This record gives sequence, C-alpha cells and structure tokens, in this order.
Amino acid sequence: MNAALFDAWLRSFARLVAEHEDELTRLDSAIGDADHGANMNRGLAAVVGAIDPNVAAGPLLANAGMTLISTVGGAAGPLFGTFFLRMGNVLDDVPFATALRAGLDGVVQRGKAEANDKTMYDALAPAVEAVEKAAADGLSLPDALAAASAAADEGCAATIPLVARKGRASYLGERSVGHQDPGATTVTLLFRSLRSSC
Amino acid sequence: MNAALFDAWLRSFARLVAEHEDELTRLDSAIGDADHGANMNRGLAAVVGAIDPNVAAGPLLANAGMTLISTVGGAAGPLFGTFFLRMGNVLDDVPFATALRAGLDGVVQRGKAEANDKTMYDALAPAVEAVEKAAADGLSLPDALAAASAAADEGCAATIPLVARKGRASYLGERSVGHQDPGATTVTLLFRSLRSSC
Amino acid sequence: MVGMKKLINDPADVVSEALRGMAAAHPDRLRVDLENRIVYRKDAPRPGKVGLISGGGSGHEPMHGGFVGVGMLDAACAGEVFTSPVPDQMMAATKAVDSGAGVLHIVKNYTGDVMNFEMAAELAAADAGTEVLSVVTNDDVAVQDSLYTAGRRGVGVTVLLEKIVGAAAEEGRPLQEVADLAKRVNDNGRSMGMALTSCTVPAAGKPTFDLAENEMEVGIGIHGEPGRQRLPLAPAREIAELLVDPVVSDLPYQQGDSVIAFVNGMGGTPLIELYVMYNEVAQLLDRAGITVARSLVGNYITSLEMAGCSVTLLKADDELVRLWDAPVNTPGLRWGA
Amino acid sequence: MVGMKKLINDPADVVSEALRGMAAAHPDRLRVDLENRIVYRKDAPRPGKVGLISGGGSGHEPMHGGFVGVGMLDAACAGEVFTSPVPDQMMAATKAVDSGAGVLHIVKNYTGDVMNFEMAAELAAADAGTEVLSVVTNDDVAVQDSLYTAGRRGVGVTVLLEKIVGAAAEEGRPLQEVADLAKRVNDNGRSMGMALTSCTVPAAGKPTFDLAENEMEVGIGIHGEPGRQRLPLAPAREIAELLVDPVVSDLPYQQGDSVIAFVNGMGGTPLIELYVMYNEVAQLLDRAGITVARSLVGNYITSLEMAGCSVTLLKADDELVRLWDAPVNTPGLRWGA
Ligand SMILES: Nc1ncnc2c1ncn2[C@@H]1O[C@H](COP(=O)(O)OP(=O)(O)O)[C@@H](O)[C@H]1O
Ligand SMILES: Nc1ncnc2c1ncn2[C@@H]1O[C@H](COP(=O)(O)OP(=O)(O)O)[C@@H](O)[C@H]1O
Ligand SMILES: [Mg+2]
Ligand SMILES: [Mg+2]
Ligand SMILES: [Mg+2]
Ligand SMILES: [Mg+2]
Repeated sequence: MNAALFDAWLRSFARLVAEHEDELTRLDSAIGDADHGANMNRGLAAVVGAIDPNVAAGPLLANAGMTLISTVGGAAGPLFGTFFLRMGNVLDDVPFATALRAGLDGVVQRGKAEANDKTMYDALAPAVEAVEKAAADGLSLPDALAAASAAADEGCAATIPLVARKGRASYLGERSVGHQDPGATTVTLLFRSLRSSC
Repeated sequence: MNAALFDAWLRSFARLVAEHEDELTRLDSAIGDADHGANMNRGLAAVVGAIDPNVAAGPLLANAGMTLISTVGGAAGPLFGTFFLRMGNVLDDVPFATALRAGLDGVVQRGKAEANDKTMYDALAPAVEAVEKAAADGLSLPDALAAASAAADEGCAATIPLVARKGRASYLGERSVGHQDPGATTVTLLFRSLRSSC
Repeated sequence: MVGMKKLINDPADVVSEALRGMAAAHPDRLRVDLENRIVYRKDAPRPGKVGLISGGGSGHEPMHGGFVGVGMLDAACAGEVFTSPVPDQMMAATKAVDSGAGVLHIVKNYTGDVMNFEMAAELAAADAGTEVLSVVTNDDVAVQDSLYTAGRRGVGVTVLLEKIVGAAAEEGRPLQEVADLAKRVNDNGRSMGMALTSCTVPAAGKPTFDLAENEMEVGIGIHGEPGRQRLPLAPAREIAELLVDPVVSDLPYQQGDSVIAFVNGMGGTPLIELYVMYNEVAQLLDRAGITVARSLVGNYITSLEMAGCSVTLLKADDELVRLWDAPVNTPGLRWGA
Repeated sequence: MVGMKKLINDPADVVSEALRGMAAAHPDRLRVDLENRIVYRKDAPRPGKVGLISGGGSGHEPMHGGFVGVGMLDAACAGEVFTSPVPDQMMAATKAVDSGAGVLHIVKNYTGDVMNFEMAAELAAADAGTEVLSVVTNDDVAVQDSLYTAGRRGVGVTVLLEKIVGAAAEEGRPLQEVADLAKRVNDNGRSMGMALTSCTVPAAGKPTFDLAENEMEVGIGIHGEPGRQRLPLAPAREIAELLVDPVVSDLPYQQGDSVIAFVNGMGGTPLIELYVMYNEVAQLLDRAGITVARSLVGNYITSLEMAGCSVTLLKADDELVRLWDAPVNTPGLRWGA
C-alpha cells in the first residue's frame, strides 16, 4: 500500500465530510453543541491543503494527524488527530491492520471510551476488528475494507439506542437515547472513503 | 351637574379603559412603545381607588388629575392629569363647557400639540368645541355629550392618515401614517363614558 | 402570569422586584427607596456636591439605576417599563440629594420624560427652594430635529454624559458649570441604533413589532418603537456603515477629531457580536481619520431583550477624556475605584 | 452569508473579528495574537509571577478573553465557537507567559478542553521545561459526576476562580500554592443553569434545539446543549428554586455559611431580569440561613444569545473574600483599579 492510496483516502474523507457537514452538525445539535460538522470540515480542509506529495505513507498520515490536532479542537480534534498520528507513526513498518489498531489504541488512550459509551469508538473498534479478521482470513484488501465499512456503519447505527457515557452527550443522560453519535457517523465516512480509495 | 355625575364618569372611564387596555397597547405598539394601555389602566385604577365621596365636583376631578400625574408617567400621565386638574380647578365656578376648555388649554400648554399633530388633541379639541357649540345652541346635556362623543370619535378616526408631529409616533415619520393614535383613542373612551354617565 | 420568555413573576412586579434585586446585590453602594422607586447613592447627599439625578422608564438597565454611585449619579428614578417616572419621584429624589449646592436633572428627550421632569422641577423649586437645572439629551441622528417631530431622542450620549458630568460634580464644581458641561457633552455627541429583533414589554405580553427572519429595523430608539426604515438583514460591515455614516456626517466629526466611541448592545445581543461590530466601527473611524481616544463596548443602555446595537460618538477634548478617566464606582460602570 | 439574526459577517470569521474588536477596544490593557488567537495581558510575562492561562470555545464572552488583565488571567486561548482551542495555542500562551515561576492552566471540564490542554501541558513541559499545573473546574450540579458521564461541567465557578486565583498569583504566591487555591475554590463552588431559548452556532445557522413558547430547559451547560429536563415555563420564583435547591443541597451549603452568590445571564437575558432573579435567589439564601458575603449579577459566562441564567454559589472564608476584593482590571471585571 503506497502513499498515493493514503493521499486519496485523506482527500476522499475530506470530500465526504464536507458533503455531510450539515448532517454531522445536525446530529451534534441533538446531543451536543452543534459544531462537529464545522470542526471536522475545517480540520480536513487544512489536512488536504497540507498534503506533501513527496513523503511516504507513514509521515503522510502522521502529518494529517498533527494538522487535525492543530486545527480541529474540541473532542474530535485530539481523537481523530491521535488516530492518524499513531497510525502514521507505524504504518511504514507494520501491516495495515496493525497500524489501524495502533490508531484505535491511541483514541482509547486519549478518550478512555469503552464499547457502548456511544462514541466514535463504537464505529471505529468494529471496523478495525473487521480489518484484522479479514487479514487473518486472508481476504483481499477491497474485501477487507468493504467489511470494515460495513462494520463501521453497523457500529454507528448501534449507537442510536445507547445512553451516552462519554463526551458531551453524556450530560443528557437518558435524553441521549434515540440519537446517532456524530463522531461515530464521521467514522463511517472515514471507512467509506478508505474503501473507495482502493 | 353634581359630584355624583363626575364620580360616575371617572368610574366609567376607568372601566372602559380597562376593557380596552389591550387595544390601546396594540395601537401604541404600532407607532409607540406599547405601554399606553397599561399606563392609563394603572392610573385610572388608582383614581377610582382614591375617589373621595365627600368632596365637590371640582376637587373630585382635581384629585383625579393629581392621581393621574402621580401614577401614570409617560406622556399620557401629565397630559390627562393636567386635563382633569385644570378642569377640576374651575369646575365648581364656571359652566361645564368652560371647565372642559380649561382642561384642553392645560393639555396644550403642557404638550404644545396643534391640530393634526396626530395626538390626543385631535380628539379632545373637537369634543370640547362640540360641547361649547351645544351650549351656545342651547342643547340639552345628553345631546351635548352625544355630539361631543361623536366629535371625539371622528377626530380620533381622522388621526389615522396623519403623519405624527408630536410624541413618540413622530419618530416614525411617514411610517406613522395608517395608524390610529392611542391617546386620541383614549379620549374617545373619555367622552363615551361621560355620555353614559349622564 | 407567564406567557412570554422572561425571567419574571407577574409583569406588574418586574420593576419593583428588579429594584429589590439591585438593593440586595449592591448594599455597599446603593440605597433603594422601594416605595418611591428611587435608587440612591448610599452616602447621598454629599456636602457641597451638586446632586445629579436621572431617571426614565425601566427596561434600559443598567441605565439609570446601575449608574448611581461615586463619580456618577446621586439618584435615579425608575418608571414602569418604557414609561417615564412621575414628578413625585423626581421631587423626592431632588430633595433627598440636595446638599445646598443644587441639583441637575439629566433628562432624555422624550415627551413624557421632559414633561414629568419639568413638573418636578417646578414643584421642587416652589416647595423646597432647591435650585434645579436640567439638561436634555438628544443625540439620536435617526430623528430629524424639526417642527415635525418631538425632536431627537436621548440615547447613548446619556451614558457618557452621566459619567463625565458625574466626575465634574464629584470635583465639587458649581451647578451652573456642571450644567454647562452637560450641555457641551450633549452637543458634541451623536448616536444611531438598529434592531435585529423586537422586544416584548412585559405588560403587553407580545413583541412590539414583528420582523421577518431576513429583516432589520434601522434608526430605532430604546423603547422598542419601530425604526425609521425596515431593511433586509445585512452583514455587520454594512450595518456599521449604516450607523456610523449618519453619525459622523451629522455633527460632523472630521478628520483629526478625537472621540469616545461607544458600541452599545440593546440587551439581547451578546458581547461577541458587539466586538465584531466594534471591529467594523473602529475601521470606519480609522478610515475617516478620526482617532478613538477611549472606547466603551457592552450593554449599557438597553431595550429589554432586543437584539441589536447602537453606535455613539462623542467628540472629546483633554478635559472630557480626563473626566471620563476619573474614578467611578457604580454597578454598571466602574474603574479607578 | 447572513441567514440568522446576528451582528456578524461570515460565520467563519466571527472569532477572529471579535478578537480584532477586542484588540481595538482595549489597547491599553490587552495584546492580541490574532494568528494564534491568544489574548494576552499587555505586560505579560510578569517577572516572578505565576502565569495564569485559560481558554475554551468562543461564544462565552466576556469569558475568557475579557478576564485577561491585572489581577486575573495572563492569557486566554480562544477556540472556534463552542470548540476547545488546540494544543498549539495553549503551548504558545504557556511559553509566552512563563516568567520562570510556572504556569497554571485553568480548564473547564469538557472532554475536548481537557484533552487539548493535557496535550499542551505535555508538549510544553517537554519542549521548554515550563512547569505547568492544571486545575479542572467541574461545578455544574446538573450533571452526575459518575462513570456514566464525562463528569460535571465547568461553568460559573470558573469566573470566580479566575478572579480569586488571579489575585493570589498577583501577590506573587508560588505555583503549587496557586494551584491548591484553585482546587479549593473549585471544591467549594457549585452551579446550575437553565435556558428560555436555544442559541444558534453561527456555522450551524440554526438554533441548536427547539423550545416551544411555553417550555424551558433546566440543567443546561454553556454550549447550547439541551439540558437535563424540559419543563413548562415557570415564574422567576420557581426557576430560582429549581436552580438554588440542587446547588445548596449538593455541597451542601449550610445554615451559617457565607457565600459569594453569582447570578449569571446566558447572553440574551437583559439585566432587569437578572436582578429579578437575584431578588429571588437572595430570598432563598436568606431563608436557608446562608449569608451573601459578595454578589455578582450579570452576563459573564454566556452561551451566545441564549436567554436564561445560572446560579453559582461559592463558600467563602475571609481569605477568599479578601482575594475577591483585591484589585482587578480586565475588560469584563474591574474594581479597585
Ligand atoms: N471520550 C471520548 N472518547 C471517544 N470519542 C469521544 C469521546 N468524547 C467525545 N467523543 C466523540 O467526539 C464527538 C464529538 O466531537 P465534537 O463535536 O467535534 O467535539 P465536542 O464534543 O468537543 O464539541 C462525539 O460524537 C463522540 O463520538
Ligand atoms: N405633545 C403632545 N401633546 C398631546 N398629546 C401627546 C403629546 N405627545 C404624546 N401625546 C399623546 O400621548 C399618547 C402616548 O401616551 P403614552 O403611550 O402613555 O406615553 P409615552 O408616549 O410616553 O409612552 C399619544 O398617543 C398621544 O396621543
Ligand atoms: Mg460538538
Ligand atoms: Mg407609549
Ligand atoms: Mg412610554
Ligand atoms: Mg464543541
């Protein structure tokens, strides 16, 4: 997997988020503070603007992570930023699934989310597991990413009935039930764009 | 004309204004600051509460005027207050039409309004003139007051097309056209109640 | 009882309860006569000092009660919402703050305020022999000062005047000098305001006017009255021009002038927007070659919960700036003390 | 560009233009790094003084930028509206205000703020060897502090803390002492808020939540998030009880306690209503035998143009009151200077 693929991923992710900005903000209005769409869009526009075509895949993602950390703010900035940063730090030396896992570990380390806390973790973790399983099963990359994207979608949809226990939505208690987590929704775009970039 | 008649007038005026409070405020919303109904109602409630059944007609009205000055505020307080005060000051010594004229003169002295300035003057002046004319023509009191009330109504309606030149409505310039003056509307209630009290 | 979005109990009790709240919140600096609805500087009357009184309808907070204290007003009379107080209040306040040096009435130019203050001054002079002078503020350029209007409204300059004249009175200057200064401040100040939304008079229970989502009123006063013009909503940059241009060209303020620049919120506009506006105003003044000697940004002369703002300029010389900088200690304006 | 009732230009420019406005309005006291969106006390760093930094999303003005100045903060980092600033900002501010005495980060307890400040502290310590301590405010009793939430939000106490700890830092106290004091203030303060209306995030362009004419949200934070409960609109008297009771019973505050009482407006609520609320709050405290040592009434920690209010109590001993009374000179809070 070469840098061009990840370059395409970042651009495609940025495009998808831009297209879904209003939806992400609408979801964040229901159980948060109505800024998730604008935050991610601002950060990803900066990421795309800072893409260096001459670096390897690892530094490419690590730079994207640093840019997100420096431009997004809020909860999503450090979390998505750490995800790309940790992934990029190891990407050139380990299998793709391992790099994804490193990214996920970074998110957990920063945010301490567990399964069913109704956060981006609930979409990200199943997607990473799906890639790991696909790798273990010897699936092709397109098949692996299709499985990952489906797992992210499923995990995201599964946040709807949950009571939030992390982040801003947790302030709502029971009132958070019935709403889809905005960060998890962004994760579905992350894997949809990854899949379409391969 | 004895004190009982003026006692009845004040009570009837207070009742009519209370009934029309919302309408007066609505009129004042369009070209003023939405307080005329509340102002007049507050003041007239105080007037009724302070009626002394043992005084003559003159002091009765003069007291009412003082009470209005002390409780209404705004433009209407000094103007309606002065009207009753000046009227009361002479009522026991002069014909009724002369007392009304004294009240009107007080209003003009305080407020400097002229005809067609779109103020209470535009209803009050024709009403006073109607009583004067009726007296000169030797009409009965009921007939005189019927004429006065009709003149007030007509004068009030005639404020609608005018551009305001006094009071708060004058700030609106041309935008004051098409609205009936709230203070003139109150004057119609004043003469309607006077008529019904005789 | 409750039928509008306000933190109130009975609409009839808003003014007296707010005064109780002021009394409870500022016992160190204020004394409140709840019966007469007068906010006093705690240590009034000050021997030898000219007494400064203002007042007007409520709903403009912090004006005027919030401007009572050292270096500003000695007393403020509170009327009902948007309704001038009555002469009895001004009379009582006048007597209470007169130390023998006389009293200045600071009156905003509205028919009701002017008439009620006039009656009070007549009565106070006759009654107690108190020497009373008055200044009437009329700085609102949205209104033509002609035979066809009640004259210009007193708006933002009133706040600057109360501060500056308050400092002069605090220095012990005589009544006539204080009154002359007040007139000079008024003559050198101009204002213009606009609204994004109407306000709701508690006793009326509904908005004074209706504005569509894409409309604004330009040339409004501070009583929720509609403005001179209804225009399509515009960016802050254009709104700043709509307010600054008529103000600057009216006095006129000229290249090389030094001003106190005041961007005021109408009550429902948050500070972040007022700073956005101030940014625009400062740029316009800069381009016109007008220097900002001092500035004031915030909600100081308001119209209940109305969203919108006004811009006030006051041509400032060294004396006015010195008096502006003098210590003031009121709930609404405080520095150097 | 314009599609909501705000005094702004492009929603994307609100924060930077408001910062420009602050810079233009307060050149005597503030220095604004527009690129990094940091508001500095003009004379920072002060030799030997612990540097105090706070920051957070914009839309809460005057907090935090308006609390920069003598006796309060040395720097404030402004994020986008309702979005925590990024670590680069806190790092830059930390380095700039460190005189060698170390820096205290005052962080409101929100996941984003905590993570971004944490990253900044890690980087600053590694980078420049600056000693950084942090205090996280979490005074909002509307939220359960349990495994099932992100913990209590930092709200009104943040304002009181920045003032009190600012005074201690001004006295030259060492970092650990300043941090301990900050923790003590946070531990002794509690808040609860409510909304009559939603606010509109400029970039979102529409209200964050919809409330019917006869509804209110109780237990809200300061980011326009819906509250814990939606209730029928109620008179100020009942709203005061809904806010004061859970605050008083939480610490708990007890008969004989002395407090700093803070009635805060959410941005769109005019002062007259806040005084009506303060009147109710003062009566409730009086009935509970709690003495108000000092009070603060106004719009200090806001949520854009949201209408509503919050009540904060801080148990106050002589030291806290003395530090509260110490001179402060910021655009948002000023006395004794
Ligand atoms: N502790 C956490 N761990 C993982 N994800 C989290 C955590 N807290 C919040 N999130 C994610 O962040 C999203 C919100 O992001 P955003 O709206 O940009 O930030 P903020 O909540 O600071 O406004 C949530 O939808 C959730 O998925
Ligand atoms: N100069 C004046 N002379 C006569 N009547 C006036 C004058 N100014 C105002 N008015 C009357 O006062 C009425 C408004 O009264 P009100 O609303 O109670 O006072 P305010 O205008 O102070 O709010 C107007 O409708 C008008 O009839
Ligand atoms: Mg958010
Ligand atoms: Mg009126
Ligand atoms: Mg009025
Ligand atoms: Mg946010």
